[in-house]
Amino acid sequence: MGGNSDMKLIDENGIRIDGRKIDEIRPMKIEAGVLKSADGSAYVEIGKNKVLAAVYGPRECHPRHMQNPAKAIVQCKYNMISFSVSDRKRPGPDRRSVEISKLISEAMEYVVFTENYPRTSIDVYIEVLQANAGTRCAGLVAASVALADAGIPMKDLVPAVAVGKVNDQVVLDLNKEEDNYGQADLPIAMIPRTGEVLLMQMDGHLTQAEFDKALEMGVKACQEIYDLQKDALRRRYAIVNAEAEEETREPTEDVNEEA
Amino acid sequence: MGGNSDMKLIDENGIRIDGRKIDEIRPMKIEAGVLKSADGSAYVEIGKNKVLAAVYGPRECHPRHMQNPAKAIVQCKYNMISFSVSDRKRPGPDRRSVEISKLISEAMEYVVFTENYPRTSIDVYIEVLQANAGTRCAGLVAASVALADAGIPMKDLVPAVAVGKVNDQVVLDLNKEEDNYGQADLPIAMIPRTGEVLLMQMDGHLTQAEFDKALEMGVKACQEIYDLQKDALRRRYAIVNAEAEEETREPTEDVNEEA
Amino acid sequence: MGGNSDMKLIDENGIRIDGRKIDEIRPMKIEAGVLKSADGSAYVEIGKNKVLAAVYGPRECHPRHMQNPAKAIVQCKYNMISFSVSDRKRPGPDRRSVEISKLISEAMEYVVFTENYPRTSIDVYIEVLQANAGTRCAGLVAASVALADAGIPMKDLVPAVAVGKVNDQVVLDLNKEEDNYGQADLPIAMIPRTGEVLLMQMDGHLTQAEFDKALEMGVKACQEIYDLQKDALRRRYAIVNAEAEEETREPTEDVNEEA
Amino acid sequence: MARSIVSEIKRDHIHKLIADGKRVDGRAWDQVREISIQTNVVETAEGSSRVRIGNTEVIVGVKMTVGEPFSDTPNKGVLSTNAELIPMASPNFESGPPDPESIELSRVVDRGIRESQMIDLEKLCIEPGKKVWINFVDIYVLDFDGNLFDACSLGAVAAIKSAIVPAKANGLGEDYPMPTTCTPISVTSLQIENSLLVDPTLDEEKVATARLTVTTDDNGDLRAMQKGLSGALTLEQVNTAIETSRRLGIEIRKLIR
Amino acid sequence: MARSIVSEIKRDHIHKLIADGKRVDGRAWDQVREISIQTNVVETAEGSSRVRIGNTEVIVGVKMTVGEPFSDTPNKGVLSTNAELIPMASPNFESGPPDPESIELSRVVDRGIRESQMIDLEKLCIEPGKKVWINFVDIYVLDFDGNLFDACSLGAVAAIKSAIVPAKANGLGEDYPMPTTCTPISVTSLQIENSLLVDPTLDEEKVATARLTVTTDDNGDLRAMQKGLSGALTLEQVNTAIETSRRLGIEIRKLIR
Amino acid sequence: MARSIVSEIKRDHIHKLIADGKRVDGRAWDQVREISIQTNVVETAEGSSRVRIGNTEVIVGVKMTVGEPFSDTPNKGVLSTNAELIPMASPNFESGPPDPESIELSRVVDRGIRESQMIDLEKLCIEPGKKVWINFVDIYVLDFDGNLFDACSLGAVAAIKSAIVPAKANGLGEDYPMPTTCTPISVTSLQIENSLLVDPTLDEEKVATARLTVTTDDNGDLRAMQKGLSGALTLEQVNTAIETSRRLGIEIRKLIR
Repeated sequence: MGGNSDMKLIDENGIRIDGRKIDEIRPMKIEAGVLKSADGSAYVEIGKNKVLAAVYGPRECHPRHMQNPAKAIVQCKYNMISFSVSDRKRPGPDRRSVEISKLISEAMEYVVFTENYPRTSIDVYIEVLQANAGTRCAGLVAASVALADAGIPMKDLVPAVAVGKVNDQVVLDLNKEEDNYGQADLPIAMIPRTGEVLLMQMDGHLTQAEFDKALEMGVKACQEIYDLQKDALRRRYAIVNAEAEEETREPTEDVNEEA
Repeated sequence: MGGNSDMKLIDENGIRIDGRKIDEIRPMKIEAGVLKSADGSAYVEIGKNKVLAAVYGPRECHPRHMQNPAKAIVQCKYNMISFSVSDRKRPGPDRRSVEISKLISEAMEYVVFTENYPRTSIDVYIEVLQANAGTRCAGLVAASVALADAGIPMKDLVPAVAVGKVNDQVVLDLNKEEDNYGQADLPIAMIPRTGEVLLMQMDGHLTQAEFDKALEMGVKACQEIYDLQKDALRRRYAIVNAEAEEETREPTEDVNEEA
Repeated sequence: MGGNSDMKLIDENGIRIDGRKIDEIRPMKIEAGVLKSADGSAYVEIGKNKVLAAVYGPRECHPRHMQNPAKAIVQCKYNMISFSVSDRKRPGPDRRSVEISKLISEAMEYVVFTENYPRTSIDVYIEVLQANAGTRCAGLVAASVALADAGIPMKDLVPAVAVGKVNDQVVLDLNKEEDNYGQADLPIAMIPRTGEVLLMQMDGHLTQAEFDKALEMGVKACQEIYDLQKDALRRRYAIVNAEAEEETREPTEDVNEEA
Repeated sequence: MARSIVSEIKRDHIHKLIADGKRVDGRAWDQVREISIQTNVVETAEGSSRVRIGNTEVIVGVKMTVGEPFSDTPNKGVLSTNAELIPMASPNFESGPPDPESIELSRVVDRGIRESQMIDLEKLCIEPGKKVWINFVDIYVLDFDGNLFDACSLGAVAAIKSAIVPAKANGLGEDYPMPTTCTPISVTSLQIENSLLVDPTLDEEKVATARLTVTTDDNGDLRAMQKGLSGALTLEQVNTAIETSRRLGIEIRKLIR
Repeated sequence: MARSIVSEIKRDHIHKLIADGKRVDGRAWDQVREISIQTNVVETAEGSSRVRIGNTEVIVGVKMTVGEPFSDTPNKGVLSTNAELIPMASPNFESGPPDPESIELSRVVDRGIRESQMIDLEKLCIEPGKKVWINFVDIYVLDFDGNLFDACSLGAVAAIKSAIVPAKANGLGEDYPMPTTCTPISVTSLQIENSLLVDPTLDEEKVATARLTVTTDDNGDLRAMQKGLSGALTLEQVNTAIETSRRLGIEIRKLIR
Repeated sequence: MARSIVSEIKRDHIHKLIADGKRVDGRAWDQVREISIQTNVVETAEGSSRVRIGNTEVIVGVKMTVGEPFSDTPNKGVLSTNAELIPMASPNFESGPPDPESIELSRVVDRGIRESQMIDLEKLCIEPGKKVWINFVDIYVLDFDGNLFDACSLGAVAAIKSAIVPAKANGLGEDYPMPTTCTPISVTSLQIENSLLVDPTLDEEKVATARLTVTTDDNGDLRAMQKGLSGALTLEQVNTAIETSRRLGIEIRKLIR
């Protein structure tokens, strides 16, 4: 948080620099099943963020000593590709992405029925192709859709969004300028069915009243995002079913290893 | 060794800049059993040096291929914490500490009855909290007290001290200024009972006569340090016994895993 | 390829700066069996290049997961020592040497009868002591002689040479200046008995006609180099036989572990 | 094997106590272990502290050097916070590059200091765009019995408050105390089953389902938060954790001179 | 075990088809899969592309910064090409430092661009010996079904051709398109038994014995070649691969705007 | 298994011989193997040597570049010594970052050169505080049959003495020989049971209990020492090792031109 509140980011009518209202999320697009090699995948755009997620597994867990005899482990790797940000990022994990990967892994571990797949690993790879504030939330949104696309049983999908404070006002889903010059950032991820919090971080400066308002806004937005996630999966199933039918009609001579 | 003998480090009365005589060690404080998690530990101050040592083991040796079916291996890791020196040291091992760790490991391996614990590892961690010349010797002193505190059978404790040459005179236990501007440095570690040499390094410039004198001084000082090591252990046993008695009287309801 | 053809590297009589003709290789020296510890070794000089190769194996393959139950794997490591080039090279592999190591390994794997030694590794270490263009070819030449010296059954030796384009002319076996200021470089390695290509790389600019001419020159030169390789092995066998005879006469009392 | 059976027993024991509203060491759910804070423990650092919370012990040093500012904050000093989980502190810590646990720890401690604007970084600018003070806050865990987030934060805050800017040695006038604005305090609540408790021991952490660290400033405002582990928290638990952090923060803040 | 039996069957199947002059997906030996090229897919890059060849997909970005030239080419911009085989793209790719496969791939793609002098590096000199444009061409493989050499080269070439030099943001006048001179195209031929075929799928690569990548320029001249794998190629096969690359290169070059 | 039985037999054999005052290769306890020293073996280095002691062989190069001095020695050139135990030299050496053995070796060789002030580093100052000669002494072990400390030291000393400062190529006047002051020689004594012997072979090193390397200068004064391995030395053994090093040092020093 720059904490610099001199820059005017909200006008007198409560409209933000990208034309949104205080409590409005950016345009969002979710697509499931976008990659062929992965067991499940999803592509998410939230404003100018573009994020891909791919799932492999359940599969044998390497290295062995990380295996859990009672359940699967969920390993998420969040990564920004080198040209996704203004200044080229050197390839490979930095400390920020290690922390985010840990938090996303923990959140996903909660929703996956890991007891179904002892000793295995479920690996989720999140690649940020273009970043514009809110990529960890976009990554969470993509990850749970990709897990569902991979057919892995889950308690629920995981919507996520960041709320923040800009020009002394609580606003929903910060864009890059708001993130850079804002006063607080509060990313949250929810379990929609129970209203529980799965991820919560905060930095900046919030009074209790501001926090209460932010949390309320975030909870509501998560429901919206949850609907978009379900839509994406419905569209995906429709396509898969259509393809399956077609395949039944015209069998190919392909020898399929994974079949 | 700077080799710069222009700087006057010993006055006409044979008194050094910190007030010591030629053959006098710095004030020394040794305390055993200072950490709770470690199996044994020791804290040593020698002049302005502050050093902690912790022992874990005998315990399973990782990685496996390092196991010795006939005896325990002793692995000492000497490390300077980042703010223990004037210029911040980047965390992690440098070449100097790798060499010192190797030499301390070899010395400790000699005194531990390693045949008693085949296939195990005895791990000694030495952390220099504040450095002022002579930290490898302080580390050795702390390591052998920590090993004894861990209840590991040993041939003997290992006192150690550096002798050096400053302003063309042989002097005992160099401090930082003497080390920086001195002409020779000769750290030694001894087996007090047999008078054998367990560690010996030298750099700088010594004639045979100077070396003989230095070795004599060092051997004598090691006996002094040896007494302080034994004292520390005696005090420690007194406390342990007192605690043990007390525990017999008031049992706690704590379920103790390691018990 | 610098691509800078302004510098005159061939005179009006078709003579190059080191006195060679267009289709002439640099003076070459090959010696087999130059190291004691290695199972096989070779030393090669080509012009100002000096290259050593050592072979260890067939021996147990580490790490285990790289073992092939059907055959040996051949692992070549090409390395330039730090002072082999004008600007000191930091020790350790760079991307260039990783690529060259891969290509040499692939080439050697083809000629070794790897099925004879399942689960093992045959390790070839190539150290460039002095570099002057053409070191990958010199390394290949040395590697196959060292493999033969180690007594490892092979389909054939592997001669190699680079052809290039300098001052718009196709020339054989570029030296350093020609490499720096030339227009194309085409290193090739052959199987002499079948005329097949085992290594081929190219960079720069060649028309089809130039390529055809270059390939023809390279194939011819490989035969020359092949003869030198065989010579070196013949000389080596003569020495080995002489030594063996001598040993039969005067047995030493040495207890020989590897015997 | 034997060990994991003991672990099972211990786990059940802790769960049973918690269900009865009790803790293994007899503390109340919102009671912090004994805290000891020593400062100026290492002469070679500009500021330093040694902090114990129960049997957890950390040593923290602040080193300051003159360097270049980041290009996007030309008139501010630089802060770098690093926590090392050295093998001395626990049989389960290993040497080597930082693992995700120590990276998360470093970053959470860093955020508490950075986002509370505890250090007045603008006062650590020497020449805008060219020369500023670089602060390295290095934390070493010496003895590990749970609650590293709070122990490390407390150690860092105490070390920073004790630091003297080494202006003289750098030819920049007289030395002066580190310019600070407030005293951020982090308090971590742990979820075990459906209960919350503060300042967990290592044994309690082993059976925890979720964790929420809340850092407040002198006004009781929120400055940083971090939820961890793979459990879910109810909104009520989040609010309890915040309220507890604010309340205990007032007491803990008094311990720092 | 089960898997390797299936592999054996698949291998035999491919071999049998090849012997009959056929391929698994019905293509002719010199027929390339469907190619799709999108450019300007990432706003944060100076140039970018997303390229699919069959089920193989890559994304490429070009980032440009102002920096120092190499001392031996004081009047030329700098090119750095890097390909990442990220685990998203295949169950067999792993995180971590680049392995020999990805290093070879990066270097072969780099040579195609560098040796064809596709980028007019002299036009990317700002102040000789002091300031030049540094070009980072970063390639990420997103979905892997064979023929990375050609997919990555094509992606890199398309991204470079779409790049706009960010002069304005660097205070160096108006933005202008990346100065390029030609469009190098690489075509890879694979040897399976004694046959050659182009644009191999992953399954075909698994049974291959040798590989030859040939990069030609707009004139059909050779700019870079790379033979790989441990098989041997006859001189005739080398010539066929070159001829095929030149011929298909003309068609593929048309797809790039 | 078979191998370790052979090792046992060999160990016993060596021990038995030593007990009788004999060595496997028939040398006296204070007899060094045949030494061969070649210099100027690599043109691309400023100085170089190839040294054999028995079947142990090393190659050493000295590279010199112009760079900045360390801030605490502004008027002195810089020395950096590095020994690489490359896998070419022994079935037991592995590729990778330096292990403790090679680090100790590098540092002991370095100390012999540095502490004897063999190189007159003040004469390698070009412009105090700004420009000095940086010396990289790089040692590669090519063939390993024991006694690397002495072989590497000897190689380094020979290479340094053969070096020509490349002043001309750096625009600093005429080339001139490396300024040196003396010829430090290290001699290593090995303890096996209660005996000492010099210039050990690999087989002897395998059964050794302690090692003492002593480096003397032209006057026979001590310049560096290093005790290694986990055995203990009596004071008498220390004195014998010193006396032997001084005596043999005189002979070995004559071999270096």
